[in-house]
Amino acid sequence: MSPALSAFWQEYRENWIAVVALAVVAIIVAAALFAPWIAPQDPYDLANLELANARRPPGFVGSDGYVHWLGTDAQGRDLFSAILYGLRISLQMGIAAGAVALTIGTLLGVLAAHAGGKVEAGIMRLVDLQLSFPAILLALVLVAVLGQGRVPLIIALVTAQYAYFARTAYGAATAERQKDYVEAARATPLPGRRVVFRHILPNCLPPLIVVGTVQVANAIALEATLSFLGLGLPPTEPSLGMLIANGFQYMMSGRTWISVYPGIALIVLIVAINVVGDQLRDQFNPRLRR
Amino acid sequence: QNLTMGVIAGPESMDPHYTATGTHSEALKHVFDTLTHSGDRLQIEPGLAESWRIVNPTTWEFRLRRGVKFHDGSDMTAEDVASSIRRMQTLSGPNPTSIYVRRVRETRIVDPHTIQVVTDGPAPTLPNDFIRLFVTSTRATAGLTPENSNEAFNSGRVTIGTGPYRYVSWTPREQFTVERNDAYWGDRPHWGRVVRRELSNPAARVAQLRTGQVDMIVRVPAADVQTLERDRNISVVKAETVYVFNLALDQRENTPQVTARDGSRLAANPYRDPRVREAIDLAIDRRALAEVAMEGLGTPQSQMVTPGIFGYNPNIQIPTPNVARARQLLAEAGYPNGFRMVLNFSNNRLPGDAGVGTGITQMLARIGLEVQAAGQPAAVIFPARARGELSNIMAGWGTLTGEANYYYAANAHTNDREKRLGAFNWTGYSNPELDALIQAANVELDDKKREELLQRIGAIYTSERIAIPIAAVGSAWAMRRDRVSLRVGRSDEETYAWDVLPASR
Amino acid sequence: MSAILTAEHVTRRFSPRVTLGDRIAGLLGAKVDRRAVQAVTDVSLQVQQGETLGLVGESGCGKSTLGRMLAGILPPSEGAVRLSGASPMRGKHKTTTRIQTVFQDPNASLNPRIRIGDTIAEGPISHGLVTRANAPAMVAEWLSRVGLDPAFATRFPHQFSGGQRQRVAIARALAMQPEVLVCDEPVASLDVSIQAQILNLFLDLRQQLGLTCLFISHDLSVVRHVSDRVAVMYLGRIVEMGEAAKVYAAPRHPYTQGLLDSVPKLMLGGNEGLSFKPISGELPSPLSPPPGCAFNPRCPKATELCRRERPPLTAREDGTLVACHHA
Amino acid sequence: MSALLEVAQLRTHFLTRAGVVKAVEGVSFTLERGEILGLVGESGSGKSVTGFSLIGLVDPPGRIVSGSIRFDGQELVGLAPDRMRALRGKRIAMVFQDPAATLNPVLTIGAQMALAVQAHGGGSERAARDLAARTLTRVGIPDAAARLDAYPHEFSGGMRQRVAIATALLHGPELIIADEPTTALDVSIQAQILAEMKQLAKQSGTALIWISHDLATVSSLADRVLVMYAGRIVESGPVASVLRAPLHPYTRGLLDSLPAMARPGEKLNQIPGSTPSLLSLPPGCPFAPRCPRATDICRSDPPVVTQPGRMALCHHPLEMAAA
Amino acid sequence: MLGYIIQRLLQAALVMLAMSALVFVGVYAIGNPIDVLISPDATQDIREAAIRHYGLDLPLWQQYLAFLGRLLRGDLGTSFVLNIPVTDLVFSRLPATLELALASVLIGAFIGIPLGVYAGYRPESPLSRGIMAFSVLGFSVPTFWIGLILILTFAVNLDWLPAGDRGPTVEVLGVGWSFLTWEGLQFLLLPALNLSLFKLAMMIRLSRAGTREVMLSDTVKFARAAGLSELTILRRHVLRLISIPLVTVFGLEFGSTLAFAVVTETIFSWPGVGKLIIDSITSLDRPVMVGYLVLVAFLFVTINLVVDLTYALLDPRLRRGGRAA
Ligand SMILES: Nc1ncnc2c1ncn2[C@@H]1O[C@H](COP(=O)(O)OP(=O)(O)OP(=O)(O)O)[C@@H](O)[C@H]1O
Ligand SMILES: Nc1ncnc2c1ncn2[C@@H]1O[C@H](COP(=O)(O)OP(=O)(O)OP(=O)(O)O)[C@@H](O)[C@H]1O
Ligand SMILES: [Mg+2]
Ligand SMILES: [Mg+2]
Repeated sequence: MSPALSAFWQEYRENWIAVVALAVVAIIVAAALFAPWIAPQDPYDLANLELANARRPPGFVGSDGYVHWLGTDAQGRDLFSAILYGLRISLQMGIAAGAVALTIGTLLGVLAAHAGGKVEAGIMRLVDLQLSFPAILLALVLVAVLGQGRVPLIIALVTAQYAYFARTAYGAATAERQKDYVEAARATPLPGRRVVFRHILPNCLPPLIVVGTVQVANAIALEATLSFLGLGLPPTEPSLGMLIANGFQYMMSGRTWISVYPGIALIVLIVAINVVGDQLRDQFNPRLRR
Repeated sequence: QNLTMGVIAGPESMDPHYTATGTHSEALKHVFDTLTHSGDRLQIEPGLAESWRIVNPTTWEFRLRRGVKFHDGSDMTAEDVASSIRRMQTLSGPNPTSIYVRRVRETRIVDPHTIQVVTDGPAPTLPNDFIRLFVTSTRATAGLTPENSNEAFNSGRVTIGTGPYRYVSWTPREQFTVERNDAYWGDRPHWGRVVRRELSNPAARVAQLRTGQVDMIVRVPAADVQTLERDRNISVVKAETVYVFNLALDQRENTPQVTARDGSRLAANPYRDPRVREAIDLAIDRRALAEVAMEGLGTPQSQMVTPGIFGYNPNIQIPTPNVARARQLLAEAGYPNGFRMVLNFSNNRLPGDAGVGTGITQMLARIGLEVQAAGQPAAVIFPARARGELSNIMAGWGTLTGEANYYYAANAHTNDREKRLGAFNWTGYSNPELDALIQAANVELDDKKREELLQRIGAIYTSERIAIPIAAVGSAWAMRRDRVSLRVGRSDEETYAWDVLPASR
Repeated sequence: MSAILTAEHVTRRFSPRVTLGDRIAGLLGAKVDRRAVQAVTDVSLQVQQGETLGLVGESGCGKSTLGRMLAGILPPSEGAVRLSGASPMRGKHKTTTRIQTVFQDPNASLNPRIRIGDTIAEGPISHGLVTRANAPAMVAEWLSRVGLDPAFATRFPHQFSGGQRQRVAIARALAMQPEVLVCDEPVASLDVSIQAQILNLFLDLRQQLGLTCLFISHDLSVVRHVSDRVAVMYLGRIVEMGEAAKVYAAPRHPYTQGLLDSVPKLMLGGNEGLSFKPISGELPSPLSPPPGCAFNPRCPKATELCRRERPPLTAREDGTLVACHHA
Repeated sequence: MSALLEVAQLRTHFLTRAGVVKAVEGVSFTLERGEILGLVGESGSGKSVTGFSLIGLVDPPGRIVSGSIRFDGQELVGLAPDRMRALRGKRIAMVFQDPAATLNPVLTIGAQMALAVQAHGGGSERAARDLAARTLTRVGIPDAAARLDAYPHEFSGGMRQRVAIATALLHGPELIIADEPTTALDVSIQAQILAEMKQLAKQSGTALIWISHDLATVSSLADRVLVMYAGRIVESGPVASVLRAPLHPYTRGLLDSLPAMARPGEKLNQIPGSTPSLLSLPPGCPFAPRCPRATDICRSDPPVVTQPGRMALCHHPLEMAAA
Repeated sequence: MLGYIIQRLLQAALVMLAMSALVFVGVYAIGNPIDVLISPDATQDIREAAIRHYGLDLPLWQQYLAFLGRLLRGDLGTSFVLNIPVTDLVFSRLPATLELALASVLIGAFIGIPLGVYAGYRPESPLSRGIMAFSVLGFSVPTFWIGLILILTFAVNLDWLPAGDRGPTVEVLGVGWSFLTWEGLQFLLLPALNLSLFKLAMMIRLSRAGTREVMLSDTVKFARAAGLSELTILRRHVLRLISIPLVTVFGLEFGSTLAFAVVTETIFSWPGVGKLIIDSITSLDRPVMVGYLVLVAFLFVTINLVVDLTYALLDPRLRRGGRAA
């Protein structure tokens, strides 16, 4: 570990809540990665599911002999397994959408800041429009147009989110652009591409990383909301949001576990990611350094 | 006394002739009366027409009830019926009510209380169609054009019917309020004022019933039926409806959403092989779907019409699921390893559709098919079906006229625009023998013979597995026990204020 | 002696962006502020081979803007800049490498995420002045020439003090093998002790490499120390230009006089009375410079003529150029 | 009469992640009423921290570790926060370096000054604004009453610094700490403000601590000067004698670095090296590594004060030149 | 200033144009609304007649041009499903949504800002940590989920508040408002709370971050040096300074509030535009979808404009055109 990184970690370690959150994220990511080995049941193997086991309360012993510690859902899926696999999908969607949005948004923002003039005005108006326009409506229309599935969903999430990155990148890049080192690079002169990618871009990353963590969490939550509105992934490969949405209809009738456990998993995940993001934000903020 | 109902939707206008949507006519039946009525089990009963008869193969004669008055005090006469038919023929909406008078060629007023309807051929089901022939006042609607009539109705100015209630107010997608018409010709309804509140979200309906904001709700979500039944303050009425979940399979040469397991194209559309269709049928455990996926609010079915419907064939058996046999059939058909398919179903159209869809997905997986479930909103899936982009669809169908040919003529007949038949047959299924039977039933005026024809059609339909019927959808109403009770749950799910009684103490 | 760098009547305006909306509002009769900042107005000068021209003036008078135009970073609105007879830019982009710049703030002018060795090598590699393989050797040489340990090449800027960073910035500029060096207040943010080190380094290198320099500063004593000639700017124009010794010894323009008088002198004999005399008033806004001589509102010698007519920059008998009616 | 301010062995440290930054390490001095004291030194030598320590506004990771600050006989170290607050602005005032950052950009000048007036129970809004206007006039802002409704951005840098100075003068404090108030300004404006400050201090008998790194400024303004290096006062005395004949090699070095002290184009007498990190000072004299006169003792033992009256913290002070 | 406003309005027009084109193409791609709406016993002729009647058989660009033509005359078209002009439909429901959104934003501001300022002022105190933990929760939990929990707890189980619907309204200026009566307020409370949780979290975080930065600034230091009390500094200096970023985000967030109202309105049967748009999406009621989105785009642009003007009001540095006095 480089000294800078280790100093960073020293500082991070001082906030025990953030450490716990990081551990939680790590555990969840590990659990999601290794879901096929941890989960007692493969919830995607449809042939494996027994409708007769549907909606059983926690602790129920299924016909196939295993104990459903968190109960089963409306398809007879073991909820614990379903949550593990759901986390996997939610994380996948969140990270994929976050990464694509980060790339697109950063490029746009930096391009706008670098190019200036009409390009800048055009891109930033688009971004403003997008920011002011409700993400969820946009996602709604998009999913409806593009149909169901991971790719359309990611496209919708990216469309809903890239603007945040673009704005952040733009802000950071305009700040960087004015710094002397950029002018120095231009004065050398270095080619424009090099100025952007070697000089401006790396210096815009810290705020983008922070926005990135928060946006991954947001993407996961947005995906859950879309699922709730019936526009999520196929029901046989449920994300956490889908599990919650599916269980939602049983809340009134007291079979709350179907929705509550995935809900708790979702909240823990998002809260943990946000706490980590908060800590990073504080650490990246030079004004709060000591 | 007031009654507040939590309903799903409707009306969509104050003009009864604007749209043929079910909830729309359900709501407006309070204000406007229809020529014929349909009973709890969709049997045809007299309405504004006291009686009717066939004058000749293309002419029906309806005798109108005497002394019926519009809310403005004027008499209802044959002229009003004739002008209503004219309105229905000319008005156009997204779902035009002209479908109910499509057979009508002309009307002849015999006397103020007798009207003859000449059809474009023998039309045995005309009285069924007239269940939704709302009678508006000629005088009030005089001078209205298609452009301004909606506004006139929505303002209440011409919202004048002969129904048991009068119009009071309507806010679109919010609530519709009517008050009792004391001059109604039939039984005097109990409630002085009825408010229909639109609560499209099921959880919201249940919550508002539990807090007492509404007296009763319709279409209780299956998930909540048991809980509400256990609630001492609430009583629940259940009924079987005419909606049947079914799985329709594409019969065209090439079908878009089916491939081999490795994703390569198949030589032929497997659904065209009767063995594949049988295998799919045998894979489906209807009982489990009805009991678990539909939480008991369903009854296994193996024909497209429910027992109360004219043309129901009592001899058709419900198959017993048999996974081994299904796998064998698939192997015989040349798919020992199954194939890959998408299973499409609606996920917001009818209660339980998503559950049944995913349930079937599981069952098909068990016979070795690789199935990807695609539950989508009706707004997405139905247009896709109409464009022919689907290989199958699991959705509900309701024979709302109470007569089986309503279904077969539109879905089982070859799509033939000349004959105006098979408009909804998107699978490309075509069977000349069946077509002949359907055409015959369409013009057979003798009920006995027609029923026989329909039963034969039903038998062929089921054995051909043009679509695989799965279960009839049940419906439930829930109400505050201390305030109201429901006489009976109708099989078309329509809920009228006059069927709701004050709680018996 | 020949002029290596010349500016011919260069002017630089910064105009506010006028949007379509503004134009429509203008048509509707609304007042739209379209005044441009005249940062530099009609400046002509020549820098001779091997000499150092100092540029002084108050903040905002256009020193940096002029410097950037001369360095080929900023295109002039009017007039032309020539480096050995050719324009240093094509369109809006600098093309020449023969003129390099050292900036004011060494904290800001080095990219915090790039090792200083790479910072120095980047330009020469990019312009083929050195091969990638030879770059480390070149970096090491330049580091030692500016008085830094060549082993520092792999460090990041934050691991250096301000003075060391400015040395790196100088090494970066010189590694491009320029003929002309533009120094925009290179010591303004440094402590006196460090400033002395950098000035010494600058004097050494200038001599060793035979550099031609444009040295910008608001610190009169620093400019005096390094320059052969000085140009005094006021509100975008040069008001006096000539040999440093002459200008400092006998300033002609009242502004130059006032400027020199307002600097506190080191008083070694106790502080009876003030060692300086402030110029009254403040710098006018470059958005609306006063008519006539721009200095007239603050000038003790101003007359009606000064308020009416702008004095041209004319040569005096000893070769000094002065723009004043009364000097 | 005792001195207005007596600072003894003041130590202010910052407990940072990297370690303890001993920004002020054993500073002692006294200040008479009406006296102008110059505090000079290179960047990071602890001048500002000393100033903030006096007024009790050291930023969080920092705190006064030990020592005493007696203001008019009252001990300020450890004083209750609200009593300290009552002193600030009223009897001790402070002016900062960057006038653009000190004023609140979204409040009018009048509102900000009125808040400062009312912070010490200053009666009605009207009275507060009157006082503000009068004080602004004193610092040379023409048409002050009308300009109370202006926002800071409508003022030039020099005007803004005048507003800050006026705010400090509102209650007629006995001590003003001015932390490089002219560094951010142009020479011509700096000269105006310097002249005015000197005049105001003399007129009202206010004591002034003038923090600066510019020896020339201090030489023409201050009565006495303190030279700081690495958190310590290395030399002090009347300004004329200190500058004419410095005792400490550091002071000498600073003077010799000035271009004004050399002939144009000649090499300057630079001090080698750079200021040490306050995190890990060498044992002995902190200036030793850069000092031309350093001997072994300088590198091992901390220096002690030599020559009281004209004090210098040095093992080998320069000879007092014949004066 | 005028030029600025005109520029913004031009942009607004562009935005609305883009929006409508997008939605038009989008809805066109989903499919023919008649296929969703029509009764299954319709014949081919009737289906085609209906399609023709709505001009749905024309090429997309012709339909779009016709729409634009109507738009220029201020006509957003008529709902397929309800046969009511879209403008009437939207405007009759907009007040409900605006009231809800505004209520939630106000709750967010009035509770969130003080909490956030406190948390920023004393970042290390346990209470501040608690506030921040809460804000992360508010950030993370999906709206629909909280909505149902609120209903279950406060309406169904405790029976304190109604489970949904808007309740009685009082007509002022021809529009019904809930907040004017006690009963109306009871109906408003839960949905507004539901919708505000996100804002609340946002406000807390923003004001905390802002306060932390401002507290370290020279401005605050100078105010302290002038002897101002901490409370005065917080109230007069800090609040004013942080209000500038707050207002921006406030405006942006007001947009997303309107959007998330879709979810809240669905759950609480709140008769606002959100429910309208969901209904129209499920029935592919294109005129309503397009009209709504165009109106919403307009609304957003207006809000943003207002925000920018407020911004200029709060930050004197941004005021252009000089001061009158
Ligand atoms: N990019 C720009 N856009 C608009 N105005 C500018 C720009 N750059 C400089 N100016 C204006 O031009 C004028 C001259 O600026 P310049 O930076 O050249 O002054 P300077 O003499 O270098 O001042 P300083 O000593 O503060 O560096 C100033 O009024 C400044 O506000
Ligand atoms: N908030 C802080 N946290 C950590 N260290 C600090 C802080 N403030 C000041 N210091 C350290 O205290 C030392 C003295 O700083 P101070 O600001 O007093 O220097 P100065 O003499 O005023 O310098 P300048 O001329 O640059 O203003 C420096 O080394 C600085 O790094
Ligand atoms: Mg400059
Ligand atoms: Mg300082």
